[in-house]
Amino acid sequence: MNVQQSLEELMLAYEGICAIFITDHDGGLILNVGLPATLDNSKFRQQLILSHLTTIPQIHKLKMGGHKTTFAMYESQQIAIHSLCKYYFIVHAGPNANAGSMLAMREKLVAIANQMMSVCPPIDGDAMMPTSIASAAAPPDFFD
Amino acid sequence: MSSKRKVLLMGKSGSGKTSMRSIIFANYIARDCSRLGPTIEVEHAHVRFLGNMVLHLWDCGGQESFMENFLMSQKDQIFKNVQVLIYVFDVESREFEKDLRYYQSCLEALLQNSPNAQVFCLIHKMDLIEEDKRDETFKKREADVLRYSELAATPLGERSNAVCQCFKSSIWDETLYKAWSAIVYHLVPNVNTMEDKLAKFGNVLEATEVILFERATFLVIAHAVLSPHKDPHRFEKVSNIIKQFKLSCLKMGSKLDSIQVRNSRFTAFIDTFTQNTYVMIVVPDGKVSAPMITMNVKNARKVFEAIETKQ
Amino acid sequence: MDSDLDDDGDDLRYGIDEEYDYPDSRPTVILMGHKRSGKTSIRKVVFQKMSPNETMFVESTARITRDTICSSFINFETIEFPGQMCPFDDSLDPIGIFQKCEALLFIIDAQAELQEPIATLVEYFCRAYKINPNIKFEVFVHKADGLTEEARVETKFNIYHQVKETIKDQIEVDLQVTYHLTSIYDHSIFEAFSKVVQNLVKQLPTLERLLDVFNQSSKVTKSFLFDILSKIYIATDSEPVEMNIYELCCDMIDVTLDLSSIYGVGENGANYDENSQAIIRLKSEQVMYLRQVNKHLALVFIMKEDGNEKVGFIDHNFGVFKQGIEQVFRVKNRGLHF
Amino acid sequence: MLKQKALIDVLGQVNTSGVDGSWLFNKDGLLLAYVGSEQKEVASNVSAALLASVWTALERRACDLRESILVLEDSTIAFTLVARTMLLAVKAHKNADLGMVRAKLHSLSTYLEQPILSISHDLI
Repeated sequence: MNVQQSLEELMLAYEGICAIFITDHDGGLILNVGLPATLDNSKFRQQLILSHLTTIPQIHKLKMGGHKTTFAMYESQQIAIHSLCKYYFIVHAGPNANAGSMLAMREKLVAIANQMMSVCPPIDGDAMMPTSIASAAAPPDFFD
Repeated sequence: MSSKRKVLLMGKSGSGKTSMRSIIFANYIARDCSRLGPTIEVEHAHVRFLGNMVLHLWDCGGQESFMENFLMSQKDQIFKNVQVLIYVFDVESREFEKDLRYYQSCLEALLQNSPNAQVFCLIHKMDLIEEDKRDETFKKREADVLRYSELAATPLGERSNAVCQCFKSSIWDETLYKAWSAIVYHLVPNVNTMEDKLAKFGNVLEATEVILFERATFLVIAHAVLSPHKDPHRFEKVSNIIKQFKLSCLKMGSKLDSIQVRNSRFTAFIDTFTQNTYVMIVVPDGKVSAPMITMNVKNARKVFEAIETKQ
Repeated sequence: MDSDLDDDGDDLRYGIDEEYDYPDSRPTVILMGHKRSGKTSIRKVVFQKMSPNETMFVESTARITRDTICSSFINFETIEFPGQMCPFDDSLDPIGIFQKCEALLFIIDAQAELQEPIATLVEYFCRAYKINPNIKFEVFVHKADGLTEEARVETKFNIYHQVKETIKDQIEVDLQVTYHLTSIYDHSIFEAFSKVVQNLVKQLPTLERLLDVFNQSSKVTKSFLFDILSKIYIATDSEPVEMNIYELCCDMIDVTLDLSSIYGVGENGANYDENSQAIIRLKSEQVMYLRQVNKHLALVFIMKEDGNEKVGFIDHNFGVFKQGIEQVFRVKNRGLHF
Repeated sequence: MLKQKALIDVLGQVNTSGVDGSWLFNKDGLLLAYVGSEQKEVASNVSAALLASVWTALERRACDLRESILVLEDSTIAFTLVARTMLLAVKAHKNADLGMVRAKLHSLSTYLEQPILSISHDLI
């Protein structure tokens, strides 16, 4: 199963999706498909990933379980970021794409994520962001 | 146009007139008052109150020589168009009889020149009396004062007893604030409109009470009680508590903006309100949302600014 | 932090142990001084919330008064010897008393004649030192409010000098004595007592570290861990203490407790409970917070207000700090002797 | 004026069939009201502050952010703007129907739009 190709098929299968890109947990780009109308410059993509990375520790402090998907609907576009294994799958779509299907896409990406894990596991160590930045004033570790 | 209110502050020398005035109006603390010397003749103090009202305080020296000519040569100059007379008695004075006689002559002079002036008597320096004897002593002194004021008032016939109210007071506790709040309460214009607006405001907030303090002196000028409370002296206690804190902030070179205190049973908000007032809101719930209350206070501010300026 | 210990519910024993646990190990602070030097007034103002001007009515102590202070975090016992009584005469079992003594406070009336009290002070310190060398010796140069600024410093220096010399002659020991200028009319008495008590709290370094970590996490400029009853701070962060900040924090505790006792008294008459808190905003862009840590302690801290600081995050960080404090004292209570 | 009790009643109405919490807070995380199951570990004003910082982070990219959904292992949160300055969030079980959750969010936010707008100049 060729990851690039199955991503493209998936992208074309849904109306309004203009790009999907995959990064590791530190935001390093691994692969991307599609000609993103606004994604051509990396500055936008970098900012999006950075914003997303800053939300992860806050989300973990909510203590409602690990992060699965963040969906953001802007005036002119929609973004869905799926956490799967050690990757972030970032789906970029126009305003006409269906939010529900962008969220449901997660199931379809699981196969691709597992495939990638076997082919080229990310090199950034266990790549797990610290579940939460050592919460402030945590009791010093020498307590039992 | 600022409305002027002439307030006479009289009483035997050393009875504490200037000390109490300095504490209420000039941010003195009780301990510094020992340094205040006797007042010579009359000391005038113009105190801005509630923004556009000016209290013209005549702090009259209590030494006999001054009292004599207040009652003789300067009689009409002193006692003409007076709104309020505050007469201060030193509870421990050796010649209480003499003080009462002076008081009677002052009252007579006042009633001739400003017949509808309001009269308040303060039995002051109560802290020098043993705790358990204070009520008894105060009752005795109060009876004397009322008797003598009747002597002064009856010949003139209009007001059987000129004295509006007698208070016990000490600069060392909150009783001073109770006395002065009552005095000032009569001077506040349209206080009734303010009080029913406060009641409506309290309703929206589901508060048990809403209190309005004058910003500089922290005297209570209006309040709305939406559900009863067992301690009748709580208003002056709050005045005293916050005034002390305001002073320690001043000492630190900063000014108090707002206070919020809560525990599981209540939440109290004290916030700057209109230009000349602070407001205190007490809600019987420890979990009430602060931003909600602050937002409603901001909203109400406009309404009360209007009442205050509408003289 | 699962508590596998058999906690007795909310009544976690904090601080140094309660009476019934280690009856004799209660640390003792001994107050001494000549007649009318102000010993009783100090005890009443600091521990019984008496207001300074009421101390006029306090009669002088006739006999030895033992006062157990257990309603505050500082569970200790003060023993006050009347001015004219010598604490070392055998009928009073001086060995027993001074063996247990943690801190010995000698109160000198700065406005009165000094020679005699200094002589007594030296004699008592030397005898106490012989019984128990690790007593902490403290001198309160008291009623300092009546002196001018230079007179205060001068008096303190004279006393320091004379005591140092005479002790050296008597027992050839360079006794470590700390001096405090105190008055019950301002916060100096609370500040001095805070220093005395901090020497009794063995977990001080850990508490300081917790406070420093908390300060960094929430951009706090100064924080104190207060015993709310006596307004003594048992720990503060590693920043220097500015007296006016300390005083404002004490006044904040007063405001919080006074308002709570008017509007928020529970059936059991308690005005301070686990949800007690206060926020005071000053026009100089500063915000003061008070948060309950346990039934005796409160954290009082000041921060610069840069726009709307995240109240939620302060709550979060305070929650973590509070767990840290509970651990500090739980570790202590698990059988480790004080 | 906004009555706290009225706001709490309104917020409470969405807490049915799978939805078990709703917050109203401003972008700085200052919580106006929370109605729902008391989260034992994280107090509602803390979660409000966290959600506010997630929103502002996502918004930084392009400030025309309308709505966001966080799908987490144990629950799902949908939140949106109300009257440009306030944020409304609802929490639902992980297997609650997402369409229904979003529908509730939208109806609640349109309902609150007017009252919040009328006092928004006083908002903190």
